[in-house]
Amino acid sequence: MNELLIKNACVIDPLRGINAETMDIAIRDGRIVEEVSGAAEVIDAHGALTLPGGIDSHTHICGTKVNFGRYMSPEDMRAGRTPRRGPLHATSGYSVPTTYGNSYRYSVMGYTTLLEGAMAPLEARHTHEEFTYTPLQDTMANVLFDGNWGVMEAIRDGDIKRVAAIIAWTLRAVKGFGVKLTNPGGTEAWQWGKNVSCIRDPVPYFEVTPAEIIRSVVEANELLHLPHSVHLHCNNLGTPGNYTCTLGSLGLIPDLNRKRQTLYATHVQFHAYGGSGWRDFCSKSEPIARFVNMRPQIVMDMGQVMFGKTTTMTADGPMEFNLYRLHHDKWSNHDVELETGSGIIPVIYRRKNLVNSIMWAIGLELALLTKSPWQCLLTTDNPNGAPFVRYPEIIALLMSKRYRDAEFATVHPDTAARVPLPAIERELDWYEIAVMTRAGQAKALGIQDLGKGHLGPGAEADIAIYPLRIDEVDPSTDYRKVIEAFGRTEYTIKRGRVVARRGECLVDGSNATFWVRPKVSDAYDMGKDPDFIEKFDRYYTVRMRNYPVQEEYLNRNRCIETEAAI
Amino acid sequence: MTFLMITGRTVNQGVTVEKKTSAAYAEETSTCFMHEFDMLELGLADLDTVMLTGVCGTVVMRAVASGEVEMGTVFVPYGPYANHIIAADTHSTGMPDFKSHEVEIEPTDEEPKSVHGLMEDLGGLAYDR
Amino acid sequence: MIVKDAVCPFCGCLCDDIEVEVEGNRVVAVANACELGTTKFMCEERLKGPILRDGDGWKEITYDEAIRYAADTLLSAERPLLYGWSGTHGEAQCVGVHMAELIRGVIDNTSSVCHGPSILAIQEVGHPGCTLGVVKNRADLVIYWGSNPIDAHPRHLSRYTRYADGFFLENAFRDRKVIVVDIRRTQTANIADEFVQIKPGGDYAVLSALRAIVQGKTETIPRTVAGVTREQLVRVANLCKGAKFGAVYFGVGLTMTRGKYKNIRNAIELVSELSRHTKFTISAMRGHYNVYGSNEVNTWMTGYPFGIDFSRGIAFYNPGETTAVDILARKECDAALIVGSDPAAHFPRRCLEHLADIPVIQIDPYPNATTAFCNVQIPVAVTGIDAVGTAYRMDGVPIRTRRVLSTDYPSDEEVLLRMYTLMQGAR
Amino acid sequence: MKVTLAMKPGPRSFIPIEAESIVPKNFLAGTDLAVWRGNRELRLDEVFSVSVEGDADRPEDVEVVLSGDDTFRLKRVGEYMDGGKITVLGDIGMHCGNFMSGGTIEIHGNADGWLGREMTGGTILCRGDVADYCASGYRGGRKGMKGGSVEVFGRAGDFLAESIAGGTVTVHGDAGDMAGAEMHGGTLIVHGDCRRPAANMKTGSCYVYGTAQGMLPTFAKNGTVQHEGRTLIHFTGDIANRGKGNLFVKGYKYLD
Repeated sequence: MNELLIKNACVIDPLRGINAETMDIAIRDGRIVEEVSGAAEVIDAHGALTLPGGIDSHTHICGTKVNFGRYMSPEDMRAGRTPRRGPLHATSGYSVPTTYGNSYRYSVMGYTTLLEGAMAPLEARHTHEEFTYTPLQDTMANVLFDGNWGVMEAIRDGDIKRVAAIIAWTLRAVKGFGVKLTNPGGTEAWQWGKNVSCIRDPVPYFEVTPAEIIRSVVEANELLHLPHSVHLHCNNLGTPGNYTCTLGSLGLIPDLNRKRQTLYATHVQFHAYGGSGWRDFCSKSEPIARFVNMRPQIVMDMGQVMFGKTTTMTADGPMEFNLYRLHHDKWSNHDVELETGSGIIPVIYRRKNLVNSIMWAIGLELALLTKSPWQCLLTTDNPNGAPFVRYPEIIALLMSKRYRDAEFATVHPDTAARVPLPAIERELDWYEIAVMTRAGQAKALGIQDLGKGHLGPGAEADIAIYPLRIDEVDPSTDYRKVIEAFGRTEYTIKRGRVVARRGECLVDGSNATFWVRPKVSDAYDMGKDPDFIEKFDRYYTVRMRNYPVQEEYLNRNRCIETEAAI
Repeated sequence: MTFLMITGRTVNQGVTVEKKTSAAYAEETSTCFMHEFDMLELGLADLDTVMLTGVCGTVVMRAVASGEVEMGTVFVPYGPYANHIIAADTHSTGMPDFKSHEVEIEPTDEEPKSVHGLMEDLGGLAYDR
Repeated sequence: MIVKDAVCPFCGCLCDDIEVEVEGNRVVAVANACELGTTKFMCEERLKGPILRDGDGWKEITYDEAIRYAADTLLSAERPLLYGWSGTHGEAQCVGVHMAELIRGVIDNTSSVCHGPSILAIQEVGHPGCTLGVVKNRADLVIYWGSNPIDAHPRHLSRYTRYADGFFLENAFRDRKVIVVDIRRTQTANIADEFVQIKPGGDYAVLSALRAIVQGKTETIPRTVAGVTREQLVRVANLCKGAKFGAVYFGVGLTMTRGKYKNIRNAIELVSELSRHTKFTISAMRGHYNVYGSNEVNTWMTGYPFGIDFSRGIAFYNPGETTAVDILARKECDAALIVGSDPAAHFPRRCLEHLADIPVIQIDPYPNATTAFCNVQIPVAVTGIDAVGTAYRMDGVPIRTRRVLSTDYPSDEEVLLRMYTLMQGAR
Repeated sequence: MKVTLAMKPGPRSFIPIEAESIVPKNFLAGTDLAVWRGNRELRLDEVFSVSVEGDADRPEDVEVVLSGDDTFRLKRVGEYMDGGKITVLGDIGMHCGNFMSGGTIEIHGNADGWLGREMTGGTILCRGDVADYCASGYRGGRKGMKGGSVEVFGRAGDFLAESIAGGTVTVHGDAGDMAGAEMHGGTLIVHGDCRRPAANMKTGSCYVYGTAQGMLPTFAKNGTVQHEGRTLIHFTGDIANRGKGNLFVKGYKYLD
């Protein structure tokens, strides 16, 4: 029996409505309990800010595309190199660090759970292998269905239950967690070198539109009673004027679920652009935020851009090609048969660049203009907008108008005419930050009942204690202290064990992988469906029996079973 | 005569590659495929032995006519024979010039060595001779 | 007993539709595999147990002794080289990386002498590629450049290209054009619709010329480029631009000739140029069944795909300096661990001369050329035959191999883990 | 101040010694420095006989003299050097003058690969030959040398001045294959012959006073120019890369 008692913690625990109460937290065998014995090890938090472990609900850290980002970027690897030390392995890389680099750096920032935003089913085994080497966080992966032939054919046939059945079979086979649509339809069109222009533009050959894909998959997702909603990367990422497409996509979504949103729209910053081209490019954060404020069924994440070098990587192959044509730097693309694709290019976001400056502003605006922090979560779409190590700066920007103004003074001078940011006075408080970095994520992912994102009895003892007293620090003025504190916990506790202390990781942990197995009736078991099997064997280059990810690949296996309505 | 030596995979090299000490592997990887005109010029018939001399040594192989190689080039399946005369310079890329090596070829009375023999020439000790 | 959907541990095609018939724990028949794969499944000439070089002879030793010897030798080295890895599964490769980190050695895999230059090129310009099934289902034009699949990847043509019908190609043989570019008229050239024969060393110039022609700058190009007429270059460029989906597969014919990675870079830049006109992809014909896996594992664990030097604790990468051939030829290592490859058969002689001078430990199921340079060889189970693990196909698709025979041999992973545990105890 | 580092004769070994600590400014604080032989850390005086004459307050006043038979094993000497002088009385190992921004390195013998990699300023003189990748960039990087000058009195290996973006590289002898590949700025001058110069160049100037072997077909000929008393043929390219660089050669030979 392992017991730990954290005393004098200043707790913000939004899922339980606790806002800055000083209390003790008792932990036994990795879970939070009402009380522990006198033999428990004691940590005195001395009133420091104590939050549930951070959760990143959209990041790219493991899998084929991420690894290709590393593979093609030895120059990136020259930054961030650390040697092996004690139980810790060597790390390399800045924007696309090694798995250990990701894990240690997230841990030092108090993050204990990560969702890989895009996993191609055919290559899922790779993602799971990398999860094993991401030792200090629990992990889960969204599975890409944007160009799935079976799904598109079922949609064309108007058979939503079959859509659900294919999703169910695939999630189970690849040990996936949620349903991801990246540029729905566009990734299939890209396998012909084409794209779809917006949600009404049909996919070549399959003759379904992105709108139909989004609507059908959302319905199927709810038929399967998945913990998470559909996770959507809208069409037309990164193009001027794309906000109308984004609004159109969000407008497709009914409110179908009482416990959580019906749609998670990711990295919306990249989808909130006005203008007819780069010359009149401008922010459209206001209409987007206004729209989301009226629709509880939508949750989004920021996709904040921060200035500096990074590597962009997404399943959105055509978008990356367009970026390549703008930047003329190196470009990788990887189409995956019958399923999806991906692209990668390195970028540098520059303050002196007007477009980049506007992008930087839009992410912040979305967070500040969205009334409920539960509806706009903090991300950079790591590493697309910036590497996640920039999160503390983003927190500080959201909490301090003064900091924003200071930064704004350094960006391209024409930015002010294109964005509403300078006029926004709002400063987020500690509670709202706690929502945007853990509680909101847990709720949006539907994992709060699994003990994630809160500190109530029964919860997993994933805890971040930051070296900061909120009664002593005014984030509006002391934003440097905020950055420092969120960059380096006093303690990061993972499943009841101290894994990081003052910037140093201490152990080589052992994580868990969450995945979902929807239980469907025999009639909807695609493993027994002759048509599905026949097409699989004809068009895939991997045998159907060799496709599913074996349980050997799941380190600590947390299967979530759902009762599907099919 | 001077030739450009190219090395590469062949089915037979692949089939015998896990049996490096077999006669079949030695036979395949000590074959020097040449254009028939070049062989005529050197007075060679199929399976005659030839001495190949590169910048860092010599090795004996058997010449075999092939329609796949151009005059002035020879093709040798990957293996210890070709490597016996290939220089280790990689031009700082990690990769030696496996496909562009100048060699002198002349007829010889010597027989090709065994793989074991080649390894022992370089300081090794054959295990299952 | 017939094991279905077995995974062939020979080449980078990693065919996973093999049927292996087993009787009395021996493979008696193999269906669906090519000659290379069949022979591998049927191969029975294994080393019986660990052996130790003892002066001018060999003696049999126990696994415990061999593993202890290996751990001690590598721990005392100032710059141990850990080389090979492509012939084993990912789980073992992971232990290898941890070991290199711990003992501060250099870890390199066989890609340094196959597609290492391709990786260097990708690191300069990226890589527009795709999985093999995308080509099978869509490509109406396939170009083999400096690769000879009939000899090296026999089923590539039947599973993915020349003879492989796909979703959008009901009759691939009729509807898909194949161009072969090579310096010699290989067997693959004989089944091509168009054969482009280049003078040795001329690939780079031909690729540059094609890039210019695709941009419409034909007038600058001389009448012949490396033995290829301008007319043929224009015809090839037009075939490419006119294709709905083109796929280039290149082999070591490009990576091993002068210029090395610059050839690949130029080929990738040609494909990027063509991508402005139509859909085009390019991919390497990877050799060993899991050489790509060794790149993947090394990359997620160290940040670099091959040639990683941990001498200073942090990972340093510089092919040409930190790659096996260079290190051996320059005598820059003082011990070597060889796993899942046979450098004595595939490295230039100068490298072997250094192997003869330093302690060498080899983990390999078979007696091979490198055995002659070993101080200790430890036999192991064969991944894909009697050991199970992860391998990455040439296009990055990971597949778990199947076990077809039972065995008493330990796997590479087990042997390496035992060595690693001893090393951890000592450090 | 003059620091003399005479390499001690040791057991015959070729394990490289990484000596990035050998930079003039480091000696302002004494000679208590470390170098690495493989994975072993050694004190400077375990490898060298160290002697110091005079003193100095700034790097510019420090000269480091390296001698001994094994100096070819020393890597990374002069890395990040920003002033002062390093004189190598024999050969020097790889990566000498990496990231150098100022000062002078003079090598009396030959230099191994990556001499002056990614340098931004200062001067390197090599009296002997240089191996591959002289004045180049790093793997995957976009820029090689950005400033300063490298002068080689002997020959140069392959990939000379790869990705050069600024500064001047002069080679008095022949250069190898792919000289000035990916050039996008700066000046490369080869007094002898070389192979496939300026492949894929974007901008910059490359002069070959001898013959360009294997001349690439994607350079457009613009007639002749007079340059320092020589008549050179002027090409523009590399058009395969939409380049607008200048390549001047005395003679050229296509691989046709």
